[in-house]
Amino acid sequence: MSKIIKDVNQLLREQLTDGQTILVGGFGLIGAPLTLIEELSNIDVSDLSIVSNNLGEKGKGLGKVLNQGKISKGIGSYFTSNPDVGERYQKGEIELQLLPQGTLSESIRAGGAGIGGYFTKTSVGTDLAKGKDIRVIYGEEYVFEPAIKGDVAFIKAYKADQAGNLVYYKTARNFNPLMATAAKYVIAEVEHIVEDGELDPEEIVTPHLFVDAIVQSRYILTKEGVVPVEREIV
Amino acid sequence: MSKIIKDVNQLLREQLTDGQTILVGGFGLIGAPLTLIEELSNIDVSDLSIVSNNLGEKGKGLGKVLNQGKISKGIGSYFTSNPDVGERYQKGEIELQLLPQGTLSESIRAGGAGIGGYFTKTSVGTDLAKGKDIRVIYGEEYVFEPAIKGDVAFIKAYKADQAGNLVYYKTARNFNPLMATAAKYVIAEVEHIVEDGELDPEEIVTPHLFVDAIVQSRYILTKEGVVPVEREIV
Amino acid sequence: MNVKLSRNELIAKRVAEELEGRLIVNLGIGIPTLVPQYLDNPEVFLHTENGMLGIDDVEEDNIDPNIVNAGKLPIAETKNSSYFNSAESFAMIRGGHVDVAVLGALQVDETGKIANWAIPGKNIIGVGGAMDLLVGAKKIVVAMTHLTKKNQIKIKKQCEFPLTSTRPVDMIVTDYAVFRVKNEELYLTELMPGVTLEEVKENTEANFTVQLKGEEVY
Amino acid sequence: MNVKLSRNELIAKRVAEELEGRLIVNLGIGIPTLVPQYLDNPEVFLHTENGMLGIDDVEEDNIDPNIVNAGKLPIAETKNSSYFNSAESFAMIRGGHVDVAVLGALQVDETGKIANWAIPGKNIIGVGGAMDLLVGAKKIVVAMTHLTKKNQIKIKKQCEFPLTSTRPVDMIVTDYAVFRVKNEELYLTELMPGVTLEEVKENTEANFTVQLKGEEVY
Repeated sequence: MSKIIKDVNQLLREQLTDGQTILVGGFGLIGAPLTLIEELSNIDVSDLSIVSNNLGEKGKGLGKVLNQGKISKGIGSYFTSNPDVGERYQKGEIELQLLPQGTLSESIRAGGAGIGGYFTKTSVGTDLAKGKDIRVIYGEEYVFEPAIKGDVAFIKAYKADQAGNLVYYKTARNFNPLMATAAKYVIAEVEHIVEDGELDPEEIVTPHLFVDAIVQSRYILTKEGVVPVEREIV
Repeated sequence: MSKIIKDVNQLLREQLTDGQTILVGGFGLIGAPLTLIEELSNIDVSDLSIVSNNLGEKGKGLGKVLNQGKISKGIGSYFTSNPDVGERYQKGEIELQLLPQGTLSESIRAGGAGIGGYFTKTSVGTDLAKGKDIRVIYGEEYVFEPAIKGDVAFIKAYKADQAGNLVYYKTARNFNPLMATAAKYVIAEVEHIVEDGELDPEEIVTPHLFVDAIVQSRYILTKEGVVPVEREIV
Repeated sequence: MNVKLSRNELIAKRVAEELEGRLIVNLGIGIPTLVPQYLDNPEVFLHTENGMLGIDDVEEDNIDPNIVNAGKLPIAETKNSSYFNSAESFAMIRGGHVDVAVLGALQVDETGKIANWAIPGKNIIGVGGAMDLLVGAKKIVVAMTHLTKKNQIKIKKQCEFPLTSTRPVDMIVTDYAVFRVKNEELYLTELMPGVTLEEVKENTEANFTVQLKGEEVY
Repeated sequence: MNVKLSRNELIAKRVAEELEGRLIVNLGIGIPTLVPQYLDNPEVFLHTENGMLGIDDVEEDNIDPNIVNAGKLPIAETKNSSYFNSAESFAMIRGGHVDVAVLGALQVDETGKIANWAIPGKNIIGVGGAMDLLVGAKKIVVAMTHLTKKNQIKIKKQCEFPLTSTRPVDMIVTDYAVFRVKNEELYLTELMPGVTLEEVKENTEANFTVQLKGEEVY
């Protein structure tokens, strides 16, 4: 049974339901699963909680989905990159959970690793630690952070083999390998699909046991911005 | 200033003092820093706490150092591999802290990652959780485990470049990349030292910021067991 | 070829038959390591907790001392293998990314909980990955002989040996029978070839419900 | 070439001079991104929290949109660069593996604590990696203009803006002066070219000890 799915729209209609939590990779548009996000904008779904460093940029990436009113909660570290988020937040149209970027990434890793929660020094004594549990470990104060998990993860990788092993490209790696571990159903959007044996076992970043479905990228980030590409699936 | 050190004996005499905690990579002899361990047996040091999955095998690897009486405490998951450990434990000559292998590895990762401690489901309700804090997270019981850190780490990698970036070989990777993050002073023993630029930035497993010193392997695990090798340092 | 299987082989073969569909499977040491030779499902991917996914048997000539399983036995790569560190490996296990763990056991109690890491009176100095597998794998299959070498009963009302986890296993395959565990109760669902129900009852201390084929009640 | 440096460039140049020996350095957005052009120490390795160690400036023609720093500006690889995921990157930061973080700040209080992530009255919707760097980097250098664009004082007795951390920074470099922080007290150790002590005093609300060269008292 191949993990490679051609009909992305149908895949999302099958996997997504109102009220789900979706993990979305990327640091701004870099390493964002642009094809999956674009298809999300074509799907009738609402009340989504999105875990992602940002909610895209104004009208771009997750910013487009945001403007459709499909996102009721954002969990991230830097929503500032999209002014529409602030506007909706002001109007009470979206709930936001702001986490330091290290805490966001660590909590997702914990979610994928069967860790219930952990203690970090980050944010101790600041407004972002308000209401959170503090514990002294070896004489230092730490704040408790619970793990984050998703129903579905949208991730972007560079190459996948037939089994679903993934490698990434440069700083487009960012949150993607973490999110690939932390959702019940993981969809990887990739630029290249290769035969088994073409990826070096030593350089595989995401082993295939984390990946449920693979789709071919149809939108790529270039110097000129996001552009559509047409490529045949192997 | 090069990180490549030729005089291993002198390096260990400079870095080691009585009572330190040393992290030692390897799963049994596989991926163990055999040269550093051998040199440890030549150094006058005592009362060491060793964090390692095993304490070697009978008379081999850390087993040799154990028999010299230099180790006062072992923190690991499977001491059974060396019958001498059980014998010393029985006589009260060594203190042991037994952790599930996943907890051992996660605690070392936490130590290197600035995490004070974390909650795992592993060992809840068993003898190994006795006396440990339990916390209910999202309705499930977890046990608190504190991070583990070392004064010095002895790790084994396959290749290092001049900057100290490391790649590993097959299942000899195991605990080594974790331990490389969790000690104040990290010594990597490697089979090959290459020029900068020879390692692919995408396949580097341990970035150089974790590594303080690099030494050339003089003992290698082969099908015939541990054998000495003579190789020139680049 | 019609070679008579040993008790251990019989158990391993029955476990192999259970592994259907696409599965990530972790095999413990002992009888579980015999399972692969009876597997003909190409969608079973073997995981070993020392840091490898995708494992094959190795030919004597190709042994590499640095490619081993958790029992430190030499193994080989497959076409889609990958390597990872110990923390990542146990993240896979604890995080629920391993579908089936096949483990040996010293004792099983009548709620399906197992003891497989320590014997009272002996030094308790080794646990390895047993506890992580018990809490993390989606399904746990125990593969063990029904009796000890000294013919002592292993499936007991309560374990005398320390438990590995509070989580009951899902299935127990012995050389006498197959049990399924549901809601912390044991169901005898199969007898191994040539074994009678009476023999199973005589050699099992735990209570169990007989539910052999054709007797489905739930 | 004797080009007159802008205020920001002057600050960046002074910070660059501070980076001696083998160092892993993380640069925040704003003035800190100007630091590399004044660096001629080959043992400074730049770390960016979106997942890269070993960063160089990029030529216009070689821009790759998938190689960027934390400010999403294009950068280039060096000969010993490596890539890693966001959790690994912040593990490096929190775990104490980054030697120096050079950060901008909105305000600094007289104990050396900074506010650099949020302004009251505005939506507090972005923090990024600021808090992680504050708790994790071995040394924190603030690189900022002494006054706001509206000539408001930034080095105050207390920050009105929310603090980024309870940990004081180690050094503050502005276009007026250099301060060192010891035991939660500010020491003025250098005046920038053409700036008088009087001007610093007029434009600084926080108490500080004057300790210009030749006046070492501790």
